[in-house]
Amino acid sequence: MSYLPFVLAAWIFVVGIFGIVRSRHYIHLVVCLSLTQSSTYVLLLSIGYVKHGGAPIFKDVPQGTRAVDPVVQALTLTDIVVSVTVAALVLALAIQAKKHAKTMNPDELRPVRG
Amino acid sequence: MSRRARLTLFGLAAAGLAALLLWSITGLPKFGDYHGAYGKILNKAAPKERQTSNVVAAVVFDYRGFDTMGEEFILFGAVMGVAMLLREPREDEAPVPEDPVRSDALRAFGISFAGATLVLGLWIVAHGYVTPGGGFQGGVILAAAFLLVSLAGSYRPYRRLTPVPIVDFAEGTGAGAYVVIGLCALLIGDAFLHNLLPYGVAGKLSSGGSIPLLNWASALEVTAAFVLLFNEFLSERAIMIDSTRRPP
Amino acid sequence: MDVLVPLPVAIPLLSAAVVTAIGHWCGRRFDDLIAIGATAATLVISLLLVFRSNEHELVYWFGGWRPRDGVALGISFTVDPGSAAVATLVSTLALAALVFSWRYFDEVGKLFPVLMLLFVGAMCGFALAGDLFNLFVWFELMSVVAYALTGYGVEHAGPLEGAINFAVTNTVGSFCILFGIGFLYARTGALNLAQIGEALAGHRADGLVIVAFTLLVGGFMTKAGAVPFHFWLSDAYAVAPIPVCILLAGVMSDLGLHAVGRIYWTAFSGTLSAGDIRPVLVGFGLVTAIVGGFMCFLQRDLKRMLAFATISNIGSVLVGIALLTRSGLAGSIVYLNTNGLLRGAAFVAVGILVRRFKSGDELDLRGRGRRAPIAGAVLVAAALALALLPPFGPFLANALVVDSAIALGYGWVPPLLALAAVLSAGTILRAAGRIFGGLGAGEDPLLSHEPEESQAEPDDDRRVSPPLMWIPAGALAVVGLGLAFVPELAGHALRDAGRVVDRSSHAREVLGGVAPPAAPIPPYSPSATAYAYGIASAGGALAFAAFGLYRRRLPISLRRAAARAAAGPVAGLKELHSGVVGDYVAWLTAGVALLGGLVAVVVR
Amino acid sequence: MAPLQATIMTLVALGAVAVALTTDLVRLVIVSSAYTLLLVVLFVVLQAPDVALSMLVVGTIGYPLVLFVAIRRDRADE
Repeated sequence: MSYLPFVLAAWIFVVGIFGIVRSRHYIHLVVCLSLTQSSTYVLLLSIGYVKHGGAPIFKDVPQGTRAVDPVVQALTLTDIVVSVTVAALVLALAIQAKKHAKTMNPDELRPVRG
Repeated sequence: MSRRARLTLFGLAAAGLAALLLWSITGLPKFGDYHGAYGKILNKAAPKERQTSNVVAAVVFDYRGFDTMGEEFILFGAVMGVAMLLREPREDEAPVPEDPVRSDALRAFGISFAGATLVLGLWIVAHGYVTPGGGFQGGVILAAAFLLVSLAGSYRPYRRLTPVPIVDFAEGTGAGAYVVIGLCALLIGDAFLHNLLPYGVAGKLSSGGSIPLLNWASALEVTAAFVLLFNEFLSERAIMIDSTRRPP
Repeated sequence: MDVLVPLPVAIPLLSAAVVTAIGHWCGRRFDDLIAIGATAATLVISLLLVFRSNEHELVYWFGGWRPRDGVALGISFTVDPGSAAVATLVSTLALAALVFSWRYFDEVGKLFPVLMLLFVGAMCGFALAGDLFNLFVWFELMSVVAYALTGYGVEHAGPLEGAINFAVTNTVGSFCILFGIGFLYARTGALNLAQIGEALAGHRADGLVIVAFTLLVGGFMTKAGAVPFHFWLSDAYAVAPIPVCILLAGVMSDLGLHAVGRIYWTAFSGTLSAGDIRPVLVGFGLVTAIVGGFMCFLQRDLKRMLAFATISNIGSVLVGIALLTRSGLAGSIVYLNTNGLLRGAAFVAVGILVRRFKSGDELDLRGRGRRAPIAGAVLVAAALALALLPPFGPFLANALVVDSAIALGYGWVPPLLALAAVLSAGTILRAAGRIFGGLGAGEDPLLSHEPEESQAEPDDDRRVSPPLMWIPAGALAVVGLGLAFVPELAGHALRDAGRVVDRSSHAREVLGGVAPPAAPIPPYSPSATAYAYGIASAGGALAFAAFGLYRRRLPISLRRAAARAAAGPVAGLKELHSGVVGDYVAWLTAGVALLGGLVAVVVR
Repeated sequence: MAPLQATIMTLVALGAVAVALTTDLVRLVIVSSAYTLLLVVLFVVLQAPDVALSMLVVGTIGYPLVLFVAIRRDRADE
């Protein structure tokens, strides 16, 4: 039970990659990519969690109160930005694929070969 | 490779990967038992040293402020990349179509709602280093305020509100300001991104030294970045509306 | 702290911001000039850093947050001649690419120079980073920019597919890196590489350490393009515009391996013994080198050919790193720098052909290259050096690796490295012979045809001043060949590698500020065996080029037998490079599982 | 571990499967938005309000817009 969040992160990771591998549509693929990325948020935040700890914000609580790790939260913030940017870029490419190659199916858009 | 072969390969690989991940998880500290030094030291030191009640903001903009500079530029680069990828070839550059709004009431509602969103965004940016929030979160909300104008009104006033050169200017200024603040410290003989201003008292908006500067720089960058991003994607939508109206 | 250290990142990024902010109101050439000026400044500063870090490392703490009691609070750059040299390589190639692309990308205005500047800043940051998460940030910045630049030709299916495959596989690779970072942070409470190394040292590697190592190496090998993580690379490099290819193939791939070397030595060498994991990594490197060389032979599209040559080279660099010795690492440093310049030169030469003749196809161009002799000279010179011809850089690097491999009892490695060089360099020579000499047959059904719709260079009908094309090609080739004549190059590389592999004194220097005494430059001259391998592989490459050109003149019975034997593997390999992103991600997963399984078996 | 934490984590695990298996695009946007909201709750439970806010703005403003434009482009010809 005390490993549940980490197992959850691994689960999302594998499920997300499964979604990418079997995807037949770039939009679905992008969503699965973001899904896979969410596993890293869960992993990082769970690692830094401290039992009975508060958020690392000491506005209305005295300094020195038990708090969770702030560093993993900062890392996760960066991670989220990365996720949005990659999603926007791949979607832009997918929109162009639809416009110029008339498909958003990875199996059909395959001019590049061996 | 056939689909079946691909899924078989993936099935075997995923079993291996899952086994590896589970194996490593047994070596993690139990959930809630984390005792790493880094975060603990910062939780203790940041409110005192940096006069910042939100330690995450202190990590984001000061202790690991250099990461955030990279992050700003990731967003910046992605938006420039999207602008390049979604560019229209010159010859079919169509005039921006009118996408008339259905009612004046809706428009008025949208505009006032945009105002409220704007205020919310500014508030979240401003208090980012005191309470949860900050340049990124507030910036996205500010961009949403501009977006609301477009959804409630039409694409054209949105375009008028956000002429690309001005937004580019904001985008470049926001991202550039982050580097310039870093370089200023270098000029006065400190390390890159070293604090420049007096720390003030934690919990006040004037606290945190350079953190508010970097916070506002990134808010400007993020707002402009998302406005540009929405702009690029919405012009895709506008082109579609245009092409459905005038069949080729 | 040295004020120059943050500048290779700050200058390009700030210039990108300035061009974006005011480029609209300035003259048409403002953005290009700023980009070239900023890149030149970055080049000068990186080069200064190579010299300044000669005696001892430059450790820079951003924000002035120096470590307290061995705990790093901030982010560090650790500059040694090896990492500064990579930053120099980045800016040199970028400068050549920007000069070559003068007026090439007018269609997108300032966007192209802005993206190139971001690319330069990100790669310099990546080369110098001493913090695991900061490494990830620069990794992502260069990736994001590279995806966009690869997809430049948005009106063709090829670039779109190449860019999407690139983006998806590399993003999955970056998740592996993040998982690795998370696991290490959970164990050590640190993100600084030196501090992680201190925390792990002396403990027996358990599942967590092994898996963290696997995920990090797997992620960085995805960027590098090591087999079986390489599938995206040939799709992307074959379709990216030439100036972008110069940076992608010249240095971005190698950066992934640069990170593998740094991470092993700084963070893991105290817990994972070199003897245990050496065979696994060497195996990955050799398979990459051979598969890349073989696939290279099957191409007729020049960009795709050079993409596979890059994969083959990457395999050789990986072998050097994978030996996990000072000498092997030194070899990989020399190899990475000289090969990067030479591959960059080769790409510029191909770019000249593409711009002049509107074709990048070996068979189409047969004999037509006579009108572009400089491109021919550059391509031949680069290929001969890549074929390990003494005394040039790749030979010197290979000599360091060969000597180290033989000393370790890995005597079977050098022949395979030479074979890889023969395959990839021989193929480039074959193409050069056909294009510039009109040699060989005009048809070869074995070679993969590149479909029309994947040609995505900008169409520019304006006349380009020729010097702007051949100066970058010539300069890269001259510097790439000339590096070998820097006095005591191998000795410097050995000394630098010696500092990297000495984990504990490196950690003391980073975390405690205690610089070790400057080491003398060890003497080095290549052994006779290394010369033998160098000459044999250069000769072999020429022979292989002749084989590629005049295969048809061999006796028919021999050809039939060879065709029967090769048909299966050729078809199989071509089939595997399917261009479908789902396949690639499945292979990536399999690669991580395989790597992790093998490391687990050898360590436990 | 608190039952609340276990519950929300189980929901996230199920939500991940739902996202990966949904192929209809419009439904996909809805399912993935719901998944994002579950993540927001999880982050609040894990005492990460900054991250939760970030996820919230990205999940309610950033993603849906670009996804909808992409979907409309995909269906433009049909």
